[in-house]
Amino acid sequence: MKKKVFGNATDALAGIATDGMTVMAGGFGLCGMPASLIEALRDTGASALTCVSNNAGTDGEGLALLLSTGQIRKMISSYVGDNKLFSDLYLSGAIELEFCPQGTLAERCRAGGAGIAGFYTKTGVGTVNAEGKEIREFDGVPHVLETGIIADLALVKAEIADEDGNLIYRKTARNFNPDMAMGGRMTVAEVEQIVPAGSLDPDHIHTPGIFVQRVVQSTRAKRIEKLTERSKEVAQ
Amino acid sequence: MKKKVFGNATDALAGIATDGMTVMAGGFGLCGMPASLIEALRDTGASALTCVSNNAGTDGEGLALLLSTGQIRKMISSYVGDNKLFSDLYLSGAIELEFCPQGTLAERCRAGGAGIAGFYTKTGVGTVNAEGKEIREFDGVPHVLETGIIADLALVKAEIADEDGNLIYRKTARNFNPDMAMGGRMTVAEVEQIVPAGSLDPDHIHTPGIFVQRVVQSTRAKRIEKLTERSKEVAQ
Amino acid sequence: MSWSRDEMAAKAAEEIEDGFYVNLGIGIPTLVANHIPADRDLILQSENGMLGMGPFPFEGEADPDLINAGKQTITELDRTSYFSSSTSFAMIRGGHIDLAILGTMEVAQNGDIANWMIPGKLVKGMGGGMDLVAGAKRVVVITDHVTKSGAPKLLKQCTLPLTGQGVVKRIITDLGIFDVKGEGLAVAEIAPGVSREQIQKATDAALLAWPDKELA
Amino acid sequence: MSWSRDEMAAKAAEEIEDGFYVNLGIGIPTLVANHIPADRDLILQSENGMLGMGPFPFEGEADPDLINAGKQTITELDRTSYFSSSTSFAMIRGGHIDLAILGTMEVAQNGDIANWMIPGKLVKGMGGGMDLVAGAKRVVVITDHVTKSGAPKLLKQCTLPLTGQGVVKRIITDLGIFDVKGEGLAVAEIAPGVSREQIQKATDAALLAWPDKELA
Repeated sequence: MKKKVFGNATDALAGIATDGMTVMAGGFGLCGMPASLIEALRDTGASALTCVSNNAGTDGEGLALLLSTGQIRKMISSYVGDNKLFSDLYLSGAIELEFCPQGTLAERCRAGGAGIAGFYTKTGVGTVNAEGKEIREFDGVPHVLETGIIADLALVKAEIADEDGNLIYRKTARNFNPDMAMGGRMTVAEVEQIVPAGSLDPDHIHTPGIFVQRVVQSTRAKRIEKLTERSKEVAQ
Repeated sequence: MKKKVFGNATDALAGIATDGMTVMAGGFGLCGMPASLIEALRDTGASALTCVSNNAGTDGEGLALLLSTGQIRKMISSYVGDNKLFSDLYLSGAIELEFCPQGTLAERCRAGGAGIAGFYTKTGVGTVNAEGKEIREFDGVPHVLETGIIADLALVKAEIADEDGNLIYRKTARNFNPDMAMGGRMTVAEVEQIVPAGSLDPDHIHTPGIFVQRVVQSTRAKRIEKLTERSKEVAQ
Repeated sequence: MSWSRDEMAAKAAEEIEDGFYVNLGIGIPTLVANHIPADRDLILQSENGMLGMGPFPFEGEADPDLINAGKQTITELDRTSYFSSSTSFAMIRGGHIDLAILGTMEVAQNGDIANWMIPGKLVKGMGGGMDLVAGAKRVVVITDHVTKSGAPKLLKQCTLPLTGQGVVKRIITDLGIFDVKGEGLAVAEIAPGVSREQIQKATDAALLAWPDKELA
Repeated sequence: MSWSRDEMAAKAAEEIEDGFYVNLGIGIPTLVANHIPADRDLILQSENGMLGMGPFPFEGEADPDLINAGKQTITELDRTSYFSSSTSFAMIRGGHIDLAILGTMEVAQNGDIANWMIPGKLVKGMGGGMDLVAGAKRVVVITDHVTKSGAPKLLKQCTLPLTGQGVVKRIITDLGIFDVKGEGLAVAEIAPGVSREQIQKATDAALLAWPDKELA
């Protein structure tokens, strides 16, 4: 069997990072974000990237690594707050930004991976997001045409992978990762744990291995973006 | 909490079966087919139904129950072989048939449930399936516009449900069931086992309870359509 | 005397029927969860991929893999399920969410809502807002009746870029409750001690009807 | 002498590269799985919702929840995963299946394929055939070179309703291997003992090129 498991993130990206390519990166903020792979992508030096990701990283974390080196030419995101570096780059004109509603973004990634070239949604009708796009009525209700996105490279984060690239996610760290695993022509998964083939219950697999070309052990610890807790004393 | 679990299939369909409605029925042949609910739907007497299902049942099983009573006006299916009753009805003009490629059918059910009114696919371009439908090029490749289907009632089969309607399927009995659970305005699930809320690992749930309005215990045994085996002696 | 934020949230909580699947926006809407009547049960959706959202974790028990749409750490319940972003928005866009309760910058008498950007100011993005207002079965807005500088937020027409067109059904403010009627708003309830004149002065939108019974 | 069905299947098996995800149609294509070279590994997809399809079950071990796209009982392997129909066809339509090997009634020199209906005869349906031919990265057809009545199946133009347009890349018959070149077929290989004349007589499609080396 063709080996999918790579020794480290640098090897996992060897030969597949090129200037000008489109890269999807999973995660909702820092949750379920492929931090080791983003770091390795920075180290490839690939530039003029179009990055498809719900967020643009936080200061010093995630895609901010690629923003600080100027490797990103364009972002396609639903929310880029929480990130001063991005703001500065955007306001100075150093980076292009395409806003995309969060659900439309997820659906566009899935659609690209599913061979759906375009789809009609009510989301964004009558807003700037529909400007320049076709509007068509279905049952009298206007819908806007959105297109599927296919990425040259998708970087995703999962909890467990087996040697065949089957993935299982954990809790809300799943988010965009299954959709982007589908949307990438080449998908590389970073995981907490790699297990032998046959270790996973085939009914529990979230992303079948056909969508995953390479797998690597994560080396960066999970981080919490906004720690919000309640006191045990108050609650009891 | 609003109770989703019903005592039997008849009660589970009480008040929601009406003449002329569109009904989705999960299953691939007899595998993962909601047999108890189809039987109960027959007993409601609801007529002039449009049935969306990959197949039309086999002789005496599944939707054939509704065919034999003349309750189905139209089928939307990808494959209606293996069913002499359907052939007879179709050839006599007693029933209308809309063929839909299997993948397009699954996607149309999911799309209806996901608020996607239409989508473009390469499947069927240049065939009778594209006749009368819009063709549009994306990156120079012609695609055909297909529409989402929303059913008044979706009947699905799962292995396990919890009291909140969260569903887990088993092996290839999953097939169209998750897509149709989404596509129904009212979805009723028939299951082998009903467990208390909190019994299921939230990462293992295939269909979240939001897509399932009613749940009932299955009372018909799983059946094998084409038993195909090999001899242990020959293999060893 | 007008309604406090908690009183506004309690009014919004009355919208919730037993068994409703509900998405709550950030800000005042998050308070709604504290005011659910005891005889009703609701399931909170978090659009980053969770149904059955629980409260914040106890100190020291936060899980980096378990956050809400505001990126705050939260907990799961015995009814929780997790799913992908595309499935989450399939729920939203497909009309499976019974109710979305959101804050806003502006709302118009025809149900238009503008709550994601102010031209000239730094834009953070619409997140899932456009999907929610377009997809939820019912969209209710909770907002202060006027801006910090005293300008009306309930308008004839939105001035800011829209999040959605004709999507809001009801508006709950510190001064009252307003139903969108296309050509204007019908006042469904007035907060105690608030006068018609006070509402009229603070509202740009046309007011078409007043409640039969006014609390005073 | 021409190729047997098993020899045709063995020729098709040479198409398979290590690690390929492959969908095999019913009929001769199912034989391909028996001829995979030992140094190569393939993962079989069954479009009803399974990757990593195993052999038929032993007597008495069939599971009603575990069938292939032909509705036959099968088994799982240690690499198996299950998924919904929409996800299964996302794989197919999205170009994630490396190779589909299918039977056919007719195939044309431009890659058109017709294998789902004969007008006037009872139509069973296209099943997943239209999705497979439109979506798989490479579509290879295995078929007898002529019909039972001796009519050519490799045509200038299909006469039956199409399953897909311009989708077939290679055709493997009992007489040889043919590559679709748009304006005609290039003969890539001739079965042992088969003459050019025999192929020409049995073929309606234009034959543009012949192999440098012919097996005799």
